[in-house]
Amino acid sequence: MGESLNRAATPELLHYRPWRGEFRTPAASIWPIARVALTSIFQKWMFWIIYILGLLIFLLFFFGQYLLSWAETQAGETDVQLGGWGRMNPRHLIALFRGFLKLDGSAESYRSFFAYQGYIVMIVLALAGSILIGNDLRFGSLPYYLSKPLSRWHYLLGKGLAVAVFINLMTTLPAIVLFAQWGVLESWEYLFERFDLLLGILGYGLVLTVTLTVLLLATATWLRRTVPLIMMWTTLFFFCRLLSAAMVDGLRFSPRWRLIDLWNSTSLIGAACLGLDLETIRPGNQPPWYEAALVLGGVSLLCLTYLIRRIRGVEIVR
Amino acid sequence: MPDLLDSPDSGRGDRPLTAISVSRDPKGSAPPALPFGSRLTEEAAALPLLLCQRVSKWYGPVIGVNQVTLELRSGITGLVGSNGAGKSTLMRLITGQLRPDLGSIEIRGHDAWSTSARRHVGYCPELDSFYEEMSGRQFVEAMARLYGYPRREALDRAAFALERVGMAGRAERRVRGYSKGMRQRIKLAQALLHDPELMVLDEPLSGIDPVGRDEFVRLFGDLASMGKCLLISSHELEELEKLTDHLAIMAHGRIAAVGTVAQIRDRLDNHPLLIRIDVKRSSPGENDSENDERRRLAAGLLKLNDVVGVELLDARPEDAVDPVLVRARNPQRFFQELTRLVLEEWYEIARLETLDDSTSAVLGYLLSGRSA
Amino acid sequence: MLQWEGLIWCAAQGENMGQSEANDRRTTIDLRNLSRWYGEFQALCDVTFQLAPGRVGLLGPNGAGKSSLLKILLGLLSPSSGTGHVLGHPIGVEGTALRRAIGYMPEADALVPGLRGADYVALAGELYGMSRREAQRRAHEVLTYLELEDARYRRLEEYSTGMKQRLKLAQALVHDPPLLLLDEPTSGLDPAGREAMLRLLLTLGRDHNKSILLSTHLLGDVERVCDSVLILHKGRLLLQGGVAELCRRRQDRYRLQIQGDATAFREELRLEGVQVLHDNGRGELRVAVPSQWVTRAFFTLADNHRVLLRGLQPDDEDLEELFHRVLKDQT
Amino acid sequence: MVPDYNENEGERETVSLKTANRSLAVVSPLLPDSTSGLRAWFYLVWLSWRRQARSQQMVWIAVGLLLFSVSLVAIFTARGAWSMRYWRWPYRQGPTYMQWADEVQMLASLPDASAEGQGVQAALAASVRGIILYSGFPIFSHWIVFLLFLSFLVPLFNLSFATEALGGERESNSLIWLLSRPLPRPAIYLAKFAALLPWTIGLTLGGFVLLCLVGGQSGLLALRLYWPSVLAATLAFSSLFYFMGATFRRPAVAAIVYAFFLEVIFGNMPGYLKRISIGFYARCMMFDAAGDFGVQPERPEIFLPVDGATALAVLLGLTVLLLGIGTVAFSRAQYHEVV
Repeated sequence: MGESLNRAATPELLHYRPWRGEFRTPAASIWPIARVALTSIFQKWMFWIIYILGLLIFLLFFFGQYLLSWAETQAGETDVQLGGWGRMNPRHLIALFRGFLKLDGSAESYRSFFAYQGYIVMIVLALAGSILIGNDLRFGSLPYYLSKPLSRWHYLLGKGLAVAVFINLMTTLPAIVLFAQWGVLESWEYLFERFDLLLGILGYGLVLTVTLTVLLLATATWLRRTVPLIMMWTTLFFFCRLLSAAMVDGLRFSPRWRLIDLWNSTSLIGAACLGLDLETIRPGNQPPWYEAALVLGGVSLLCLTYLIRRIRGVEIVR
Repeated sequence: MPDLLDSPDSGRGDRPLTAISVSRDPKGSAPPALPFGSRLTEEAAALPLLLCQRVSKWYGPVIGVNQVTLELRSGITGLVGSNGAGKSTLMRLITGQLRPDLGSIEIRGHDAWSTSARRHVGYCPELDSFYEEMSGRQFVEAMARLYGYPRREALDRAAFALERVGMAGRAERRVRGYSKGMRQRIKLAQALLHDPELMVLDEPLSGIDPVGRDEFVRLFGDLASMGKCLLISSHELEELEKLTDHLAIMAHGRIAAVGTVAQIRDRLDNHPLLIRIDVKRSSPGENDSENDERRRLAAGLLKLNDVVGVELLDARPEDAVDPVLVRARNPQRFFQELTRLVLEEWYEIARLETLDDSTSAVLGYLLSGRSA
Repeated sequence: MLQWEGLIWCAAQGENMGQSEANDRRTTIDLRNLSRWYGEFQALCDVTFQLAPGRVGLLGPNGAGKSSLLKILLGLLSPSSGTGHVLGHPIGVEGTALRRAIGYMPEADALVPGLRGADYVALAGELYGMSRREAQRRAHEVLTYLELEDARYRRLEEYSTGMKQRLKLAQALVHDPPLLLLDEPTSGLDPAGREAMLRLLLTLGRDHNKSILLSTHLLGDVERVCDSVLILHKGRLLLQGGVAELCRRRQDRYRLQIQGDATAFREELRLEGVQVLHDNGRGELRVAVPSQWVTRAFFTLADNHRVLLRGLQPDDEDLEELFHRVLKDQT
Repeated sequence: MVPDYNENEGERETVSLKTANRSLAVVSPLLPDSTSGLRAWFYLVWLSWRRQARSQQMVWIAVGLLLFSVSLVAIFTARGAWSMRYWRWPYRQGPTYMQWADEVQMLASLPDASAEGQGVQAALAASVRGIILYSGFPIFSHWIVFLLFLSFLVPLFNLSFATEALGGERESNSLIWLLSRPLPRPAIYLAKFAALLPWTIGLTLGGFVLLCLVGGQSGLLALRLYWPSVLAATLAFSSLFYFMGATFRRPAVAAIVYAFFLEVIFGNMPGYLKRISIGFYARCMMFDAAGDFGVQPERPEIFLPVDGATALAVLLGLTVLLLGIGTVAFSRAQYHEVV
């Protein structure tokens, strides 16, 4: 009887409609997961502050290249006064700047850009890791994802794709912009003659993407909480860097110790991709690139093994 | 006649349902029992336990609580209302977790935000997180010691509180592995520790199985009979009805009505009471006499002063009863006259049921009437 | 056995839907000797049952194994022993096809922070394997149906509890599954919201032929929506059957609502041979009457003792009493 | 045994109270005499301290890092790596510096040199030898204390424990249990800080002691000279990151941006901009303490150090200031997401 009263109240104009259609393969859900992960990070103001800090380095290179090539066309032959230090030919001065920042469109320029981005990429990834995996645990999104017809691999691949996008957004993409800028500023031939550089940039980006993504996913699934993740991540990228500097530069140990600095190792492989000679890399005394590749490969493999065991063995769902 | 309903307010339905405060004492004139180990000065006892005066609270541009006035002295009060009506915000304000933007909240004369007010209040929050690595007992003991009791006394109080909520045997397991019901019990135990006069319980019944709910309802009744004042928010109106009929109804951040369900219902004069009466067929199978019986009843009912309308409902032929639906004002007089009618006219009534005087029906009328 | 193998094969091939649907009509869920251990703790113990399509309530005290059962049906947990099929898909083997046939509404919030309502449901559609555009279109359709029309473009953080629950139902419905697994769909809902949710579930089940497995603590939900019930206790299946058949009919019991001082009235009832079983102290009495009792006697007594009889209902056993009775038999 | 109020018992109590010369009206309303705010506060300190230990991953990573650094330093010490004695020139291939010094002396002792020349040569060789032998302390200072310890371990330990103290409670929604007790909010803030200090000071100062003890002679000297600056820096970092925990929604990320980005950038900027970094003052204190032992900024005219007393005053003042601001902010904060 109560039911009849309720019924009278709301005439149902819009009926439920069934749906019939083709389902796609579960692999198609990787991109939606990544897309959502990306949007959730793009909504954080903290991310944008860090990203802008990272962009500063890019802008330094970008406008540095531009200003120097502009200055070259403007510079006369007369010497200019430099504070109280003496006089100097502006062309020498420009050459000095170019030498210092390597703003000369050479392979060295891109390698140093990648290397300078290290800190900021590291911080962004610590943030991303704690949001991508940590948030799902904190807000209980995991049952939502895993009750859908996709395996845990698809879930992790989706998250990994998002991480990869961040890494490339901060490294490869600006490097390509710098490459194009140099072509526009100097000569169009540069773009074709030094096509190998573009391939090198892409290779460098690929190395970074693969190793860092796997590493981040493994550490984030292992540690889950923000603070331990940040501790581990800073240890990997600051402590190891300081340690390797102390060992090799300070205490004159074997240059092989530099291999524990993962960012430096990616830099070595990147240099090899760009076709650079080891001698040009600062700080000096670097181990050969294939040793770095071996270390990074080993680390990635270790992380992958951990991920596989983790996914097979333990229930993620509480 | 019971004087509960003969309050001067009843019957005047055009009066707007503003926030009126009704304090209620289940034991009439008996003085409220005092908590263990505490003595009230005369003045303090005269102050209302909880006094909210024109309290408003915003979250940014969103208003959470809008000029709420509420006074509580003892007994159980149910705080009901739809999701987002501001119940939790009001409870957070009372327990000093939030500060009102306008108005004042006093607990025995202390500002609710102050430390001294919190000694009088036990709070069972809605959220569901603890120090998960502790066992239930460790958690409650830690909470007891944070009140500043000596170690020995804190342990005793924790043990007692756990006993009260029926967790004494299960308190050694880690909170991490507790079910929702056990978590609710632990939450309640920590609110009992310092034997507060006022207990503010936010959704204490949600997620508990029927067996546990019965235990809780009994426990709340015991607490109230010990002289505690309980403010309980719940969506489970059936359970709340078992516990109390004194309600504060919130809607859109405001208190729409305070009082017993019957008081509130009687003031809803624009919604006549809907009553279902099943009358037994005098001799089953004979169509004429069957119609005769309920038509006779309907005609008799229509003659009553308070009846607004009568509706004959169709019954299934296999049932031996015919339902009649009556709408009537002034329930008091209507039921008196119905009794007289039944006795005089010799009806055999199989069922007499008021369909819309339950808490949920009252709530539905009140809230839908407001928003329309 | 041969028949099951054939079914598995059909599901794997993703064709010949006619046959599998024909089978669906007979059983939605078929579990045999299912057990699940968490270390030493046994969450499910030798559970065996078959369910025909329909609306089924899953009842049990806290920790009875309801959530574990739902997760096993969904393929999120694997059973420690035993076998089972859901809509012809074996559990624990074929996750993808199984989960496509199920809409799951988890108990916890399970939100993705930062999304808008429509995006959230569309994402669920995409994850189920719908194309992006189709998922978006369907998301709007489902949200409209669930009366979340106005809230579609709000962020999930701003949703109230009632809206969150309906949103969770929306994401379970987006791909139009034949089976819905609902874990506490009305918890935290206000009465109006709960009524609306139950009405939706009833309509979905009755008019749109969705099979529903509804796990809840609120027995009223089951009474309102379901036509049969499963009661679990400590991992064991205690009772399975239709709600109407299980509840006892009692001709001799009445529930009375009295207004006024009932002491004398009760006394008189006792003298007349009526047994007062329960008095809640606020005027509600449950009584057992002797045979040949006429209800008019209640009115007479009430009139004599100047109390008002406001309610009189036959007191058949309801689900709550059934539940308590079954649990009591167990212990 | 607790709440059941008994009329007679209450009367007996009042009687006994009256004999104790306290009238009924004086007894504080409703407050059982057995509670004590101070006791509650100390228990809160103890509870918070214990709860920090419960976040095990964090503690293990911190201890692991410390032990790793200590064992590395121990290995270096065992190999005598602190002095330049075993350094080779040309890099890693030629003879060691000591061999060079011996070489020089051998050259000097050639018979055809004059006696004066021989004397000068001998003195020169001895002083070179001395410099080489005692180069341990500056090397230890620069690489271990400044680089590894002050710019990594100290910020990291403080960051993780201090942001977790309040931020962790906020993240896990358990702050409500403290806020609903009858404890004044400033007391809660200070208690959690007091509970935090044993962890951060223990890890930084204790870690420093360990590092120095295994660092041999140079380490002992470093310990004697540097411990006040390590302590002061710890206090300042702790109070800063703790304050971040009370205000930011993601304090750990904000703190890492500060500690490993802003500190690095500002700390190495020329001019006065670096004076807003905590690490700068800690280094100034160290330079001031160890100036006599040859440890100084590489380019004082760019580094522009302040003297040790000022640096100490700044660090302590900062600690007190941040604590004060934090206490006020926490007392007024209404944690919507928590309650």
